[in-house]
Amino acid sequence: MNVSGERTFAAPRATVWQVLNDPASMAKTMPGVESFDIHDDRRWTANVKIPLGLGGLKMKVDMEKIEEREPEFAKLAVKGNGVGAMMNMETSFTLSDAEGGTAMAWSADVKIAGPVGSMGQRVLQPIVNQQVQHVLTALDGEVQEAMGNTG
Amino acid sequence: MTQASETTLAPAPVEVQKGWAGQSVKRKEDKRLLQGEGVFVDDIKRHGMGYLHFVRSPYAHAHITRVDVSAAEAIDGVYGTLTGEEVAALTDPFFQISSVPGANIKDFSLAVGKVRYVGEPVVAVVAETRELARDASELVEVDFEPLAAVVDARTAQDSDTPVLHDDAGGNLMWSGLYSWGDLDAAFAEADRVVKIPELHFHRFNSTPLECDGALVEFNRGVGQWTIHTNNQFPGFAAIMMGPAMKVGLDKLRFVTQDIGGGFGNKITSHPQLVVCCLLARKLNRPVQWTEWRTDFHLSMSHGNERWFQDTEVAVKDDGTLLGFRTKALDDAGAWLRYEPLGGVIWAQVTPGMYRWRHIELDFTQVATNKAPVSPNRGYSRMQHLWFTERVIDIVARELGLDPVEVRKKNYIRAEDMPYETPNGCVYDSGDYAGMLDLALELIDYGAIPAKRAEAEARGKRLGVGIGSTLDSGTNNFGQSRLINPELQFSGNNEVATVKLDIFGEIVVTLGTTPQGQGHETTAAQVVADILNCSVDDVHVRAGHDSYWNSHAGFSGTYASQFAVTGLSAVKGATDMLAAEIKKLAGAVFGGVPPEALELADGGVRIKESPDAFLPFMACGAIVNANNAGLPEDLDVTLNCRYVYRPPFEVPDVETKKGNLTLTYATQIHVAVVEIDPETGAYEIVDYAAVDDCGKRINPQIVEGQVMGATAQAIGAAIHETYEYDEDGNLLTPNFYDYHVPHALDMPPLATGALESPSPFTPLGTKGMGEGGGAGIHAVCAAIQDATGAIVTDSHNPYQRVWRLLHEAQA
Amino acid sequence: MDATVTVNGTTYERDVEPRKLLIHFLRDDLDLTGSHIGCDTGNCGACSVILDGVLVKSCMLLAVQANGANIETVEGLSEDGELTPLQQAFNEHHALQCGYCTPGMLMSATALLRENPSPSEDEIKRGLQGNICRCTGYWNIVEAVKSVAK
Amino acid sequence: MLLREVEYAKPESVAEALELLAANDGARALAGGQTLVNVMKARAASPDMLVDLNGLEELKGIELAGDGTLSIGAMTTYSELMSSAEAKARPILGEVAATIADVQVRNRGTIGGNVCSNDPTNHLPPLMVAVGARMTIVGAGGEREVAAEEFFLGVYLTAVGPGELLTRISIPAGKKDGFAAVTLGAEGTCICNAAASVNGAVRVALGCVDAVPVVLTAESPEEVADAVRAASLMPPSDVHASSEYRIHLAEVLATRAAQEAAGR
Repeated sequence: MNVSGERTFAAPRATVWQVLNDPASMAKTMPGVESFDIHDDRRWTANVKIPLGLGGLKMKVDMEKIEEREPEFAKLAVKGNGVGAMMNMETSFTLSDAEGGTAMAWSADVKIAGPVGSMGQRVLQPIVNQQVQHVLTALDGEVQEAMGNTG
Repeated sequence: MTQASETTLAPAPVEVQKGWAGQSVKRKEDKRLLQGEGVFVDDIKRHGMGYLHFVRSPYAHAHITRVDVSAAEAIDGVYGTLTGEEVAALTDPFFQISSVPGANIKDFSLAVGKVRYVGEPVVAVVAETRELARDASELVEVDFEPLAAVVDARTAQDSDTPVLHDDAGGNLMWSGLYSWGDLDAAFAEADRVVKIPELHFHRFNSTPLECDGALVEFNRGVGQWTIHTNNQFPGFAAIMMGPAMKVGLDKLRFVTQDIGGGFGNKITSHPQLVVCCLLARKLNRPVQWTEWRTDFHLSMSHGNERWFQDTEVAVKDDGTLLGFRTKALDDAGAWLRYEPLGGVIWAQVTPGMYRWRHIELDFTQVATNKAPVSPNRGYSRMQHLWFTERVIDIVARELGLDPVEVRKKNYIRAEDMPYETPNGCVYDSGDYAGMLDLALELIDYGAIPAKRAEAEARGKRLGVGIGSTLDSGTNNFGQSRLINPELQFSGNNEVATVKLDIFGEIVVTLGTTPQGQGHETTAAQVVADILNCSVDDVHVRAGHDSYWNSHAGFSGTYASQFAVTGLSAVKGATDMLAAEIKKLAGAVFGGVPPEALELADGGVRIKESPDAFLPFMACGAIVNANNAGLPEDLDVTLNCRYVYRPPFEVPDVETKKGNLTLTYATQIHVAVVEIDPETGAYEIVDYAAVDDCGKRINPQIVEGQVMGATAQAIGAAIHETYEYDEDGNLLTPNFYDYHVPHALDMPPLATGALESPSPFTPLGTKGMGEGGGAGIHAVCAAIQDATGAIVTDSHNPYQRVWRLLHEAQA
Repeated sequence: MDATVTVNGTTYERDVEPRKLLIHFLRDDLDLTGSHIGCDTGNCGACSVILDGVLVKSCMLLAVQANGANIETVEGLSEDGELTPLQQAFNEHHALQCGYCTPGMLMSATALLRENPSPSEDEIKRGLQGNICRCTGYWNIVEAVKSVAK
Repeated sequence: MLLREVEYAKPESVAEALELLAANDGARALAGGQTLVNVMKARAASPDMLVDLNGLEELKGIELAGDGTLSIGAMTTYSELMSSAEAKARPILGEVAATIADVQVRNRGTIGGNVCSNDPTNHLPPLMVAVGARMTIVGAGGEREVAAEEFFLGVYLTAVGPGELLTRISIPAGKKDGFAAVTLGAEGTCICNAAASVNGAVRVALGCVDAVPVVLTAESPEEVADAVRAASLMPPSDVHASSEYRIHLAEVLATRAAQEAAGR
């Protein structure tokens, strides 16, 4: 499943880049995050309980930055391991200066396996989109917060 | 007390009196099934049994790097586990039917080192309760290294495509070129060569309502497994399991009673049965396994998905068909469990129902990261017959002729029967043109133009289509040698025993595993006719039990053969019993020859003086409990076992010619569809089905088979499909998206029948039950008629029909 | 948790885990194996029973939800082996083959006929829409129910 | 088929139900169970506790007010809606309920359960939006009313927050409604569906094309197709329909639903 989009942040590129590369703030953008530990600036793990409306989906998410061109491009490999579902995702984002802040073009190739797949694509795709929206909204928050700190 | 006398050659057959055969006797099986007192495998309970749950692969193709069951086994109430590693140590790979390269794959009952389709069993966990077994399975840790998945047979052999089985050196499993007649002469003589680039028969399966299951007990003292199961071909399962488990086949006692539908899908559960056996022995407790619907869809018995590429048809302008050449590419899924037999079984109906004599088919079977294929209703013949019917309709469209006329011009004629096909099969009897006329009459074919106009007025596109199909029954397993010349299988057989008990009760045991075909009833009808008694006096034991010793290598219920092999075995055993009863009575009455005696009113009497009468009860009592004074040489046990063997030869491996099936039932269906052109949604508004199944022992049961197969075909044509995404995830893993039609989906149905007895079988019967594929052919033809576009896929959901409409308009 | 359930006139009292589905409770705990399981998504209807007079699929109910309820299953239709007219009609019309869907079909048809003693063919099909059969193609089942309609 | 361990409680009142839901954020309300139990069977997502709303009479009943407004209890089953005389005041409700799944599901499945689970292929979410329904939600903070188009937030996600319950759905008077769908088999699961209501202008709600119903308005049924195209939908694609085909179906079905509504 390929998902992509653009998003503009009312913040300078450096701030957006700093948030995107800070494992602590990135971990907080994960839906239903319960705990996380940072191995180094390229790898960290989050334990999440993704709120699926009818119940939580527990998952251990390992993130690893596999490519980087500061401050414009980064690519991450995300491996989610849970009993309800396994996720293998590769996502990348490109930052560029835009009127009023920074424009981020992102894309993600999401592979879902396991029991949740048996619920049917028509439910699965919207659920994935919802989680992506959650991350983007949370990212907005993190960026604003980062703005607040430096302001 | 008595040793069954066994002979394989029946005495002179007794003339079957007109009586029970041919009547729609009400089924004996119904009383228990209607009161919820049937015994299906998940109903069986044993003290201390453990429930088995499989840990299944979430990936379509991946190396297994680590398996850790310690967390699962630590749970209180978990009895134990079984891993691929243990299986590889305890058992040998399953015997492979294929020749090289398929012969080289190593198939164990759990994944060893690598997983090859989503849902493949990796670890088995046994626990005290069903729920706990699943909880514990979630604690089994398995690490995978995902690999790219192979999901399209057409690219399976490309150089950059991953290889499933390194032992086979590639994804090619089996290939064979079949060529009969003189292709060059046919194409030279042709007015025109019709080219069809690609046709696709889609992947689906018959989806019996009951999934697989077993309850296995191990008797440690005698090393004997009792396998309560719903496997429908115990003969085949034993041949696979014995060598793998390195035990004699007699150590594997198969017991079935009621089976919730099979349709071929319950032939290849031997891997799961081996896991149950190993765990029953390891844990020294009964092991119960029930497969749930999603597990079944992910892992079991998919139908053969087959592409027909670069087809060329040699035709005359008047519609006469001379011959065709095509390349068949078959997708076997991840393992060869009954395959590549599909690579030859289609050859039972090579020309379909037509008289063309020059045919070439280049067959290739490849492995992909999908669930393994197993026989499905119409196994491999449905795919080929769909192909021949598509060719007829496409040729008719190209020549601007009426599909009815092209069929009638090329059908094999009644007067040609028995008809030998280009590859040496013999169609025994049938009147195809006569059946088509009856079907057209039932659908009121003449009124179609008016109905088309009336539908147009309502904004609907009407289409009518014909689907003619053969139901080849009673395999000659010698055809397996065309797949692998070294195989030592040929012919076919089935066994029955009939005995008179001490009090004269008539008890029949069969070697078959009925799943709804009413064997207890039809067998009783045959016995009652020969013993001239009532069907109510005949007790046929339910199901199969290898301890009854009434089974042989090919015992089971599959491939449309009961009416021939099963009933012929029953007839043979009953003829023997009748002869023995007369021999006994002759001795008791004092030197009365058999011809002077007759069976009637539940006993045997002298024709000329009927009051000299010996009831069956007396016969049973004499032989079993009161046999002093009988003549020394009186060889009578009243417990007769007969093995029926159909008259077959071993096919010629070089020319690939030979008689591969004994009988050919026929079905011709006509479907009328109405399409909503704006959405592509359509429904079948009228349907006719005409069948010719030879002598019908129980007409109502025969018609029930025709209806059931028709409903399955309609489901496959419109809704049922197994499709995978590029990562090898099944997109229709359960009844959410795999829509099985229900009562409201069924069209009105008109049925008709002819009865052309088979000259090759003792009772004139023909194996039948799998010919329903005609529904797929008819719906495809009707959609082509309604849209005007060429239909190239056997599955036509609304979306595809919408596209066909727009293609036709563009 | 406590589950006191009357099934076909007999009252059973059992302690059950909340997660146990009613169909497993009937089949495993009470050994009433007449009702069957044919799917895992609530589509096939082989598990249909009548709960307090209402036709339901027992695979989508927890056993604890049936506490205090009165359940009718296929085993309770006939009195000591005497088939009901509906069961007799199924036998007459060859409305069953493997028999796996039959218990569910009988309960749905029974509920339909109680509510509407003379249903039309379309009403019969709608009454059976929640019951999947893979052997008969439904034609004989509809005929059997039609023959019992007043 | 075999659920995860879960706690179960059967409150005697709505108040008690709210307490149970508030006390445990892993608790979920169990209405008819015709969706929730199946999701739990797949073990894709499982609540920690089920709060069974069956038996709460406060959540039952269908009342027809003088001005024609219908007030329907969240625990009303589809069967009860189909046979309710009051509900005939807005005929589309019973007509659509009659096409949902089968008899067994309609006997247990509830209106509240349907809208709260908000499976993208359900019939009621688009219908509630088209007819302008309003949802009454009760929680620790008291009672509030939410319009249908603000009620649906995502798959299995609605305005009903943790510790809250949907108690009633009120539907304004009206007759000029329509519903059209292309389904898997006769009256099966929807591949695409659309509801419409005419009250001067045409109000359409599309189902199956997004996680939540997509609302459109047009002057007349003839302009509905343009409105759908203008909405630049990005529906999911699955084995039954590609995105492109679903968009086309949405145009056709929205127009048909609008025409049916206008024709009443």
